[in-house]
Amino acid sequence: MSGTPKQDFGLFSNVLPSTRLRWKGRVEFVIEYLIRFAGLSTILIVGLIFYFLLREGTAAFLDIPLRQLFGNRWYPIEDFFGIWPLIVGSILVTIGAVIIALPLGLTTAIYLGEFAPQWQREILKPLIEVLAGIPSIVLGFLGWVALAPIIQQMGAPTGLTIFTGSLILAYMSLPTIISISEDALYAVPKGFRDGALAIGATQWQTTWRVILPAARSGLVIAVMLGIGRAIGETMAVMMVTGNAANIPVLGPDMIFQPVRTMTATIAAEMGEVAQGSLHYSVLFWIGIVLFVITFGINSLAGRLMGTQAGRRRKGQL
Amino acid sequence: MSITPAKIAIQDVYFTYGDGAEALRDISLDIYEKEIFVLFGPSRSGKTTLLRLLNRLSDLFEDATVRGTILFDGQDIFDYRVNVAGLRRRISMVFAVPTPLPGSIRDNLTYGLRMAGIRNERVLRERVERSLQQAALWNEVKDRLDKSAFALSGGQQQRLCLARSLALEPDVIVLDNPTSGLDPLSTESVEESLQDLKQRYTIIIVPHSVQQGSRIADRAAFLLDGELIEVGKATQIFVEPQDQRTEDYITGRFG
Amino acid sequence: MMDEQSSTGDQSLMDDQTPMAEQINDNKIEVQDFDFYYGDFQALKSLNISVRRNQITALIGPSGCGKSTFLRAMNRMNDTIRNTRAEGIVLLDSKNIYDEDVDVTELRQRVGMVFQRPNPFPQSVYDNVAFGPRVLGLAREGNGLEEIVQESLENAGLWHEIRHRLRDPAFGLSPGQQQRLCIARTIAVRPEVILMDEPCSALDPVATLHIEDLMRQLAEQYTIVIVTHNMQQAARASHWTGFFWLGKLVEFNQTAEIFRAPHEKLTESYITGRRG
Amino acid sequence: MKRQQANKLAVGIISAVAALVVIPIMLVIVFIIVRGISAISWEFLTAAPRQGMTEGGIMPAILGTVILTFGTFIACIPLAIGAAIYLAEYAGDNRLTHWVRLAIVNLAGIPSIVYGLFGLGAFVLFLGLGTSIIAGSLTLGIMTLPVVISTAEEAILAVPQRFRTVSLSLGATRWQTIRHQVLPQALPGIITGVILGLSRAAGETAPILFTVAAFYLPQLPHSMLDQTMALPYHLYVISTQVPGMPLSIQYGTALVLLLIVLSLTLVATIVRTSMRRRREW
Repeated sequence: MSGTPKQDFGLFSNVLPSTRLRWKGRVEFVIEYLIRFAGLSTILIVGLIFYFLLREGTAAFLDIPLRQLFGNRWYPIEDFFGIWPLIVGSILVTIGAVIIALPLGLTTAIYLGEFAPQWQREILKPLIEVLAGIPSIVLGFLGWVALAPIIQQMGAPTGLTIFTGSLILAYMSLPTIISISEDALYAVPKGFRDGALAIGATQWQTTWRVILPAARSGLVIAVMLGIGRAIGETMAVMMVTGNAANIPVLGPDMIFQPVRTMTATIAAEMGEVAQGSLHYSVLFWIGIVLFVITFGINSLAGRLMGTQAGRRRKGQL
Repeated sequence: MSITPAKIAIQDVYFTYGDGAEALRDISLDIYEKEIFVLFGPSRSGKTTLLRLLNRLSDLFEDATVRGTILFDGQDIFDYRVNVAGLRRRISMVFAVPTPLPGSIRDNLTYGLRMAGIRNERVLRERVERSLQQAALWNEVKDRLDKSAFALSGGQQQRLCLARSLALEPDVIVLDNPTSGLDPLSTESVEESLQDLKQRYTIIIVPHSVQQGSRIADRAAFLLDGELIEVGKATQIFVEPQDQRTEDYITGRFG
Repeated sequence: MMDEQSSTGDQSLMDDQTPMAEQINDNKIEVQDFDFYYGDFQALKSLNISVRRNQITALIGPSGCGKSTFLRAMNRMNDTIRNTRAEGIVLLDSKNIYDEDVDVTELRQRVGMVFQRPNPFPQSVYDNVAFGPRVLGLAREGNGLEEIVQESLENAGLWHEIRHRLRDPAFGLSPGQQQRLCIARTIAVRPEVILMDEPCSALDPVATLHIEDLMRQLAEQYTIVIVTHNMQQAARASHWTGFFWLGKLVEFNQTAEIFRAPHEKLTESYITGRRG
Repeated sequence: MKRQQANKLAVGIISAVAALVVIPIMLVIVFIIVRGISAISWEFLTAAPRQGMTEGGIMPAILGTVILTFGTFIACIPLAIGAAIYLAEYAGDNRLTHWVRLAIVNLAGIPSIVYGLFGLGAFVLFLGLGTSIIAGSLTLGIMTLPVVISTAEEAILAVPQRFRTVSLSLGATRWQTIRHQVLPQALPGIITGVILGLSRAAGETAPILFTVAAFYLPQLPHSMLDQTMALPYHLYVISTQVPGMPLSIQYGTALVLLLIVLSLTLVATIVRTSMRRRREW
């Protein structure tokens, strides 16, 4: 019997002469090492971003009492660094954007995924990509020169309001919401669709009762990432929300009041502060708050995605 | 009793996927040189897994665990010193669906050789012609070797894949349901090629159906739920199987 | 007198037609010169076939021969695939289902379908079976729905196994149970025809036998068409068998006849395992 | 039949809402083109701004954006492609991979203004590069990473598994398989992702505010350590910071920016569709 292994592994050895083989093996080793490094560097970068925010922003944290830091008066010239009005501003504009974008985005995704004939899909999808491609500054510019006057004519005291910002933001987050929801709908196994149709359900019944529930988690992710996108938007918001660092008075016309968001504050004021000053470091502190908020939202969305991704990861070596 | 040493000896092999599903349990069987060995059984009985173990394509399954030994010409293929690429050139595989690589017919045939570092044009040309002739494809494609491999019909593509394996001059050819995507006529031509190839190669095949298995096999093994139920000469296993389950399957009680 | 004479005349006329009329009535589905295309590829070539009422018709043949395509043509599930085209006539109770005025959802209610892989919805067992009655408005909660669910599960031979698990997710069932659940889901809308596309190919021997028994019981009430790659299954469980080869119907006959003495060489070589 | 009508109604409403999304997009583009086209002239495109930017052209800003886009390309590509290959081909299903994915999702979600802060802290100050093209390119490059990684990974994953299996079964090593089968087939998708990422970068304002952009610099940069003007920032400046700015110049600048960005998107789409059509599998 030939059970005992022979020493001669020439049997499976490469056809290449051994020196060339060794050299080739080493090149491959280096390449694979670099690829791994590239992959892991993404973690490093997130860490570095947080580190540099902290580095410049800790002074604010150390020198200003926390209560004042989260106070409701933002008036840097007199050393009032309460960022609460800015947080409220960001939240209000974002909520407005979500209220507008959610129904529009999900419905459009449903239309694209389930109802649109092929030729419409071929027109609509690139158009939505175009929307994703329009720079935020261009939309902000349009909001500033075209949309704001219209809103003012509608009776608002100024055209630069929460509503203006929300409207622009909504359209900016639409591509995110639409494309991710559409993916989620697409990922619903064909068998569910077939099963429902084969019983005699109409297309709408199939969509509403089978496909949407099955795609639920993906749709939630879409909405979350849409929110993340909206809360971090800077230029457009800065141009159209009026930049008033006050907390709007609750009431029916609240949406027609101006606010100032966290992002806009950084963008508008960083250019005018001395490096190393307290104001400077507070602006970084706002950056930290933004980072933490978006990090939270995205990590949550990422976790939801992770549970979904298992299925998709079959295309691997 | 046969005293011929086995070409491939599978000894007490267990295979468990990363998710804990046990695909193979205690498989032991010998495959001899220059025979057509048929592995059959219902879907998910472990046939494909076993095939992929032979040339260690099973390495692709993440976190899967293998226990047991597979000896190829007496050498353990799971030894850490084994050159896996080299092993795969010796035990070459043809898949269920015709899988030409993007590129010309010639590119397909020489791919494995080029990856092995063979650049000599003359050698490559010779291998292309010889392997195409062995797969009974030479006459059909000799004038369009530089055309896309995808322009061939399904049956031709599958014979091209066979030729691509033959170009490596392997010892063993492993075929995983090679006629599943083919129409009946192409199926016949592939089956005919196999009979010729038996003269030179050891052939291990998962057939498309029990009927196909019985048409081509010298010896055969029946797998069910990852276990080896029965192995033996085709004349015996397809005609008067020893095990009731084999008989049930062959006579179509299930599957 | 005149009346009597004329009536007897009519009678005799009727007598002449009766066998014909009966035979027409006997056919639940009649397919005439049916072609089907995926893009440029013709998958079905001028099919003519009659499906008998309350009998089981099996369609066999090698894979890719068009039997599944044909099955999906009978409830127009192929409509959901882009770039396909059907030509010819499929009569369901003498009405062409490809006519303009046909309501496809109603057609699919009448002609139910069970798929190759069990495809329960990601919902509870109960909701799966209740899905059809709900969407079709056949019954409501507290007004017949529970009865329909129970009856359907009973008819699918599943009631006793899972009556205590109606609220559990359907994915928790074994594959064989899932497939019977899909059958229950199909019969809950009281179809007239049930199409089965290799319903046992993903199942183990025991579950396979279960489904075959079930088919025989269901045939008392329903007309069943089953696609199978397992010839023995066709031989065991069907009354009629059609043999497909490269998009054509080569032979169609009583199952016993096909397996005992096929008329065509091709059929014979296929069922004896020399081809395919 | 009632449910048929419900179906029709639902489809009607859904189509109407979809139109509500699409029509404003077209309006925006048409509006900018109509208002901006009159400002576009040879001089506008090739001259530097004069008279406090109220006259002349926007050439330095256009050129600045082109340079920055190119710099972004250099800064982003090696790392992005490497990471994409890692995720698609090497990463196991383990904790580490999980973290990498989480990092990428988060990179994609970090607000652009925070990238600007990071660039200021890390490149401008810590590395001492000052407000410079190189600092701006690095900032934009890192911001662009997640887009390119995700699209490139998707392109790589879209290469059918069977080609990898076949290649390995023919005795190719893992890297040979990636190099000779996977990457060539994924290339169109990767290129598309790269161009899309660059088009985003070209239109961004917030990350360059403190890292490179010059308010008014009517000359061309001399080295990678110089500041430069850039179109998006220029549009911001002339529309909000300069009183008495002629509207036509504002619209003209917006139009030029939009055209640059959208033409990149268009190129990406064309690459994708044409390569997809040529693909054999």
